[in-house]
Amino acid sequence: MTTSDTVEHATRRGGLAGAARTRLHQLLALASLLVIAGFFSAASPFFLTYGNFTAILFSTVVIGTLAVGTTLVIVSGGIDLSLGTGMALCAVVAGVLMVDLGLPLAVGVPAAILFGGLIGLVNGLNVTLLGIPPFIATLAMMLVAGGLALVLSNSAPIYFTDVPGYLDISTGNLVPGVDFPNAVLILLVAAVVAGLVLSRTVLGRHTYSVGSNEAATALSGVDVRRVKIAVYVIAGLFTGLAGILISARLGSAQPATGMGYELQAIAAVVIGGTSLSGGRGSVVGTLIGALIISVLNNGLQIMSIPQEWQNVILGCVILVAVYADMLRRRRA
Amino acid sequence: MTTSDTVEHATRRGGLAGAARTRLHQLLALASLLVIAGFFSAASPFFLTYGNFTAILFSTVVIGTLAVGTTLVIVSGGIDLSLGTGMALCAVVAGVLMVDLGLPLAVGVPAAILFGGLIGLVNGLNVTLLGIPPFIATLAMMLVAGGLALVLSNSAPIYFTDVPGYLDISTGNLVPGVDFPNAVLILLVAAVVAGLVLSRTVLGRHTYSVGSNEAATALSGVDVRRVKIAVYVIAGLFTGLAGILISARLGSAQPATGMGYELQAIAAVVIGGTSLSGGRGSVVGTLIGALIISVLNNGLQIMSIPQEWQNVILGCVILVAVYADMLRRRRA
Amino acid sequence: MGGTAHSSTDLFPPLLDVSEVTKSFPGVRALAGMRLDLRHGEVLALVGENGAGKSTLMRLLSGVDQPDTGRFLLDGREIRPSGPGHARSLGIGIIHQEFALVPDLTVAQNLFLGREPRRWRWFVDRRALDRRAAELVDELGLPLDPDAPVGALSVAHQQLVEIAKALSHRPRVLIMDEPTAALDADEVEALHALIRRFSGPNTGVIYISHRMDEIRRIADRITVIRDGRYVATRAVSTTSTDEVVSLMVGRAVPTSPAAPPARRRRPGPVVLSVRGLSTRELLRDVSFDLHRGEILGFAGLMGAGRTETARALVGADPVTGGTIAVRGRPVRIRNPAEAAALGVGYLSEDRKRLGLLLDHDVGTNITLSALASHFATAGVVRRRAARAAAQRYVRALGVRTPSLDRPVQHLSGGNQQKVVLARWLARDCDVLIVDEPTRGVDVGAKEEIHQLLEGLADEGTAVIVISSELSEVLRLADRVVVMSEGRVTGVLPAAEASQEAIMRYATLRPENTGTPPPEGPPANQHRAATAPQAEPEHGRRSRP
Amino acid sequence: GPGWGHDHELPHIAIVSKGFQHQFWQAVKRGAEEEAERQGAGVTFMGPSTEQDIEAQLNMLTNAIARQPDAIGLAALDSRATEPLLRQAEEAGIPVIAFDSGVDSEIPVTTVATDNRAAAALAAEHLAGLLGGTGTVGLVVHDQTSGSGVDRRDGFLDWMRDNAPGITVLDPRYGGGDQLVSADITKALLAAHPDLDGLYASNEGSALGVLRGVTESGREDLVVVGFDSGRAQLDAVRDGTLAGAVTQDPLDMGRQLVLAGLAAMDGEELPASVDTGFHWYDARTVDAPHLAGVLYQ
Ligand SMILES: Nc1ncnc2c1ncn2[C@@H]1O[C@H](COP(=O)(O)OP(=O)(O)OP(=O)(O)O)[C@@H](O)[C@H]1O
Ligand SMILES: Nc1ncnc2c1ncn2[C@@H]1O[C@H](COP(=O)(O)OP(=O)(O)OP(=O)(O)O)[C@@H](O)[C@H]1O
Ligand SMILES: [Mg+2]
Ligand SMILES: [Mg+2]
Repeated sequence: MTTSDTVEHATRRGGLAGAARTRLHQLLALASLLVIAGFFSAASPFFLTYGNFTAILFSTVVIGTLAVGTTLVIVSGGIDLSLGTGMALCAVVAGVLMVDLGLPLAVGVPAAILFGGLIGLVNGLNVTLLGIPPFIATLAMMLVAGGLALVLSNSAPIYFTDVPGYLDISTGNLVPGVDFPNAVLILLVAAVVAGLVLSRTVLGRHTYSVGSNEAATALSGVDVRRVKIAVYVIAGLFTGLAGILISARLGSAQPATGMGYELQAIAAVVIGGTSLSGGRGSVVGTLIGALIISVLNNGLQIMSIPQEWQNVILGCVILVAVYADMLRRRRA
Repeated sequence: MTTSDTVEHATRRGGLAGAARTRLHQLLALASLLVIAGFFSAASPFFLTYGNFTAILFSTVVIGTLAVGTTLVIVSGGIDLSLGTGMALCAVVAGVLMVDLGLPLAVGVPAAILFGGLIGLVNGLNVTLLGIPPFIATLAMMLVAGGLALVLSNSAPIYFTDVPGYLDISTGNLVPGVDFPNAVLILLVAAVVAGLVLSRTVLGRHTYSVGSNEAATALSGVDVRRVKIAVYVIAGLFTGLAGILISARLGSAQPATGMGYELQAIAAVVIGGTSLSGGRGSVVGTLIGALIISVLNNGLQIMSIPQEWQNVILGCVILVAVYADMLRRRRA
Repeated sequence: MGGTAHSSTDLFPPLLDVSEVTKSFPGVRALAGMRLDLRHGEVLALVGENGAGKSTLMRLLSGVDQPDTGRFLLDGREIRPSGPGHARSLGIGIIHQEFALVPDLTVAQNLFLGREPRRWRWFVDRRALDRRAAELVDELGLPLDPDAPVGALSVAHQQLVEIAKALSHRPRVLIMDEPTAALDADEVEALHALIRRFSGPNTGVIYISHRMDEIRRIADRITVIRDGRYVATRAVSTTSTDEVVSLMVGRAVPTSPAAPPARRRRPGPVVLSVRGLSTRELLRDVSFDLHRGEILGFAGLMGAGRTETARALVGADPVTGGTIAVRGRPVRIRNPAEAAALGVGYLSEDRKRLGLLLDHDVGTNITLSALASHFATAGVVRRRAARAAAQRYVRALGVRTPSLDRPVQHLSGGNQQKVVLARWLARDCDVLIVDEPTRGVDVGAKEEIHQLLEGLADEGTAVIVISSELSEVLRLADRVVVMSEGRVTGVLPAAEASQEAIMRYATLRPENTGTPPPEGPPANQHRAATAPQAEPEHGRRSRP
Repeated sequence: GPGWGHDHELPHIAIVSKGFQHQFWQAVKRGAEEEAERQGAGVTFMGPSTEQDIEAQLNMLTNAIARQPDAIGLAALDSRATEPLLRQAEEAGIPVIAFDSGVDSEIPVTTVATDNRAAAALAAEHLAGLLGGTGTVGLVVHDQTSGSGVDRRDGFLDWMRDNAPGITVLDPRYGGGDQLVSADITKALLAAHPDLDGLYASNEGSALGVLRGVTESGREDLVVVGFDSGRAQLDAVRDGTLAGAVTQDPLDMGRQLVLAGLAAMDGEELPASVDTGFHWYDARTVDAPHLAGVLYQ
């Protein structure tokens, strides 16, 4: 559309109230998701099976967890590049605590998640106290965390084979016999929590506000610093959780795995309709965004499209999906 | 600093004029660069040698070229994630044209660079006509270009061994005998051009305006769409140039080399003092930012710091460097 | 002066006593020993030229900035507002001159931002929030939908939200920094009614405005500030507008006669003719003609669609119907760039959101529109020429700035307004549409701007003045287009234009009335005849 | 610790590898450091984080030369790209020892390497044997462009094409050596080809990923052969989920590299190439003494 619409949008978009707007937009994203899934179901008999269904959900878990956590950061107008390596570091920390130090599950898991929160805290302080742009602050953290993961693990994976019950965190089934991995349940629960924080709490409200107009929010007497620190800490906690989930699935903490995950997570958030300039977005949208990505990956694999073509198609579909959304959103 | 200072800072910084401010800030970034270089010179006898000096410059060329090109995009408030894989694709295209089709240098090189411009054009149209957020539009392009690079090259490197003079583009020396790689000269020339465009031309001024307040710029009778398309095309042309430079250095077009370069390039831009929210920045700053990164990499390796520690230190130094800048900038 | 004001007050300390306040910004001394005292139950008007330091003082009182020196006494007790929240808890409420609203939040959410009613400590009690927002809006009788996102409201509506926000926590000292700048006559009346209702024996209002008539109506006393210094305090009853103005500017200046006969201008052929312009939202079949060298006023109540008309005209908003002819040639304008290329410029009513490049310097802001057409050869900026021109306009419009290189965000509101105006003067269009051109501009500067617009018209530029200040419209316009609910309900020649006549058309419910054909004798017969030969002569300047 | 600006007295070998994070390279590093310790020499070891970072490797090699070591060990990601730098090293009088994969250049005084293709062929041979020469097999390869990825893929494909007419080979999938990605690819592969009988994974990360995918989709009947060792793969071989794997001998590679380096700086005559070999191991042989030194944890 012409730039004049950019002008116009700033104001017209208002036609709908924030909440309602977001809700609507989720439906639209959902529509894209269903269209894509529908296509694959038609194209391959193997796509629409319960086994593959859980496979897709399972493959969404790690990116999904990271994406949900970072949604708050992005809504507040920030960004977090330290998700990927931060996750690896948390996984390694979990390994050090439970394998090397032999701490019990009940201690090690919370500790590793809290460690993620610590990473987030450092990011938050760098952004607020030192006033370093989020991109740089978290880029630096990305490098530091990646390095520390290697240092703490002597660049070798740490295996959880001897930590009873650890693997079940991801791969076990709550209802024995019913093949539905716990990791998926955990993601859903975590997403619900994040969703409530963002949509129902004062913190969430202020997160939108800061992302939309930081100065005005400050003038209204909101402690913007506190809000920002909080969202980075939350993102950090989710990073920690992701570290637990991935290492529990792989059965080991892989110090070198994680780089690059941050971009996928951010992509999921943006595809889910959260604006990188802040002030708008939702956790549900993010989940849908993450699902769109993994459905595409899975479907293309199943149709055994030559892999070099898969990225090409993935890219085009993302474009189309987002564009379709925008069109419908404008109609709305 | 309380958030009322966010208001404060906005104003403090105002103490200095826009242009003067940027110029000053470049000096500050330069200071960080010198401090770091000074440290390494003291720490290792091998750092401050002509050979190593050119080595550092040489290792800056590719990231530097990408960063300079994308500076305009970022100043205009956009972002370009397709730099890395776009570069790979352009390199492959160069290979296809000159090796497979046997076209002469004089045709192949410009063609490959123009192809980069084409990638940029597509990005620009997606952002303006379709109104897709730059992050997504270029993320999609990143995937598409990466895939196409593999497709066009059958996932195998294309060697330029039989293209006379191609390697000299990067590794040759303009002044025979004097060991100063052409690639560095090319980067400098390209940077000067980009710098002039940004600081002296109408397009450049409008780029700043769009980045600062798009709606206001549009209402002031500036064709914002044109400006945006132009900056993406320019970034694309630099992507093409980078593709030439890297393939001429490696002696081959590596279809898979490029992913990840975009983040480094963006980092260089931001470390150079260009704000990701647009409206402020400079090419000189970007060059310095790129140099800071490669000096760090080089110095740490020369001191043979264990590799897992190198990233940790790199991260911390970036933090400190940027923070120091901000302090000095506030003083100013 | 103020001293006597002090001693003359009763034994009780004043509600608010401000003394010896200084505040400096790099390069500027915004306040130098400023003082004032606000008595219980009074409305104190604070007046001064643009850049005098009014807003700065209020930012100190409301805790946004901290003073370099100075003392605030509330009921004799010293207060040091450390932040906006703190000031609020001390009982100081403020309506900032530049909005402090969050566009992506709804009206209700904005009203209670930072003090949301809570449930279980962490959660927003949305039911309570909605209820209290609704109550507040009703109680104040404001035409606001609590669920509408603020970003979609017109400037005027946003101003109402600010007012509601400030009143909502029952402050003892209510600061209003140019609250009526965006309001039309009725709105101002409504606001004043609110203020009277608000003020009781234990409260006080500091009222900043550049509109003397208003001040005379609402205020009890007037404190004058000049160059950051206290000048004098007068009781409204015992002073005259002329005295106040001369105190403001430091010399005697006769305020201009209400409406000098603009008839002397001899409007030429039709430059712009609009027929049946409609938009999806609001506009229905808007038609009018604009003549060379004419000033066409647009009057109407808030939300009447004047801004929308302008935006649709220059292609900022999509139109759903209608034709536009420039110099007799039918044109399709898809965006403001094309409008500018045709010599049609639009100066937005919302200088902050849709006008200024806040973080850029004065020079850049002034030359933005004309850069390509006037200050560049082969796409390369002629920097000296641009700078010189910018310097010229700064002098011509008397923009108060230490230098061209100062970021506009640090200029006072009025001076910012002059900067955006200068931007279009530099582009010298055939048709210039100015939306609320003197919003937040002091009397002196306002007069300058008025003369400037008249000068433009005399030189042959066709000017459209959208204003919510009837006096302004009456002062400037050769003809007045009155709009109501997105339709043109009347076009009055200056002779017939009066407050009453305009209000009558402005409050007309357009449903039954068709749009009256554009009047103004020269219009119809001239258009066909004169447009052709008029065309080249007008085309000259604006061809890029 | 070792590396923090090493001791300038000792003879110093700068090793530029293809990577440093993977277990394989860590094992090479360990082998080299142990041998250096024994011989009273110093080594520094660095490598790019992925096998695509050819430019990064060139920069590392440049920096290594700048430090004027007594010898350089190089595992070139793209041998032709390194040619100019090798010449620089030669001019500087620094002997270069190629390792892991050959460098087609006359400059390296010797090459300490194993044949990836032959190793992959051995894996194919065993897989074919385990399947009785019939069935459908798939590949999950760690990389589609790097030398090791291509050789380990093509070695497998070529052997199957030439020697196992009864076996259908699906086109390769690429998981970037990332366990998670490889696992999800495997599950998709299994969903699309329920008839699949065997899988081949081209490095440690891929192998572990494949095993994950197989277990998660409950197809323990599948015959999986892997590549490289590492504790997880050894355990998998022991409990039978992994039928077997081909491993190279990175520890020995590191040792030989150092020995060759020391010999080279003393100007000794060296054989054109030193083969560090590769070995097949399965549940039967995994704990056999002759492999004890080969299989790294
Ligand atoms: N944050 C700031 N940084 C630098 N200078 C400032 C800042 N805020 C205000 N100033 C300067 O202080 C002076 C007073 O500004 P202020 O906004 O108080 O004027 P004002 O009386 O409100 O004018 P107006 O009637 O136009 O609003 C002006 O010269 C302005 O440029
Ligand atoms: N800048 C704007 N951008 C988009 N829509 C606007 C803008 N300003 C107003 N609107 C919408 O158009 C409606 C008509 O308001 P508009 O501003 O055009 O009326 P107006 O006659 O100019 O009165 P005022 O300008 O005083 O609000 C407003 O109610 C608002 O919803
Ligand atoms: Mg003011
Ligand atoms: Mg208006």
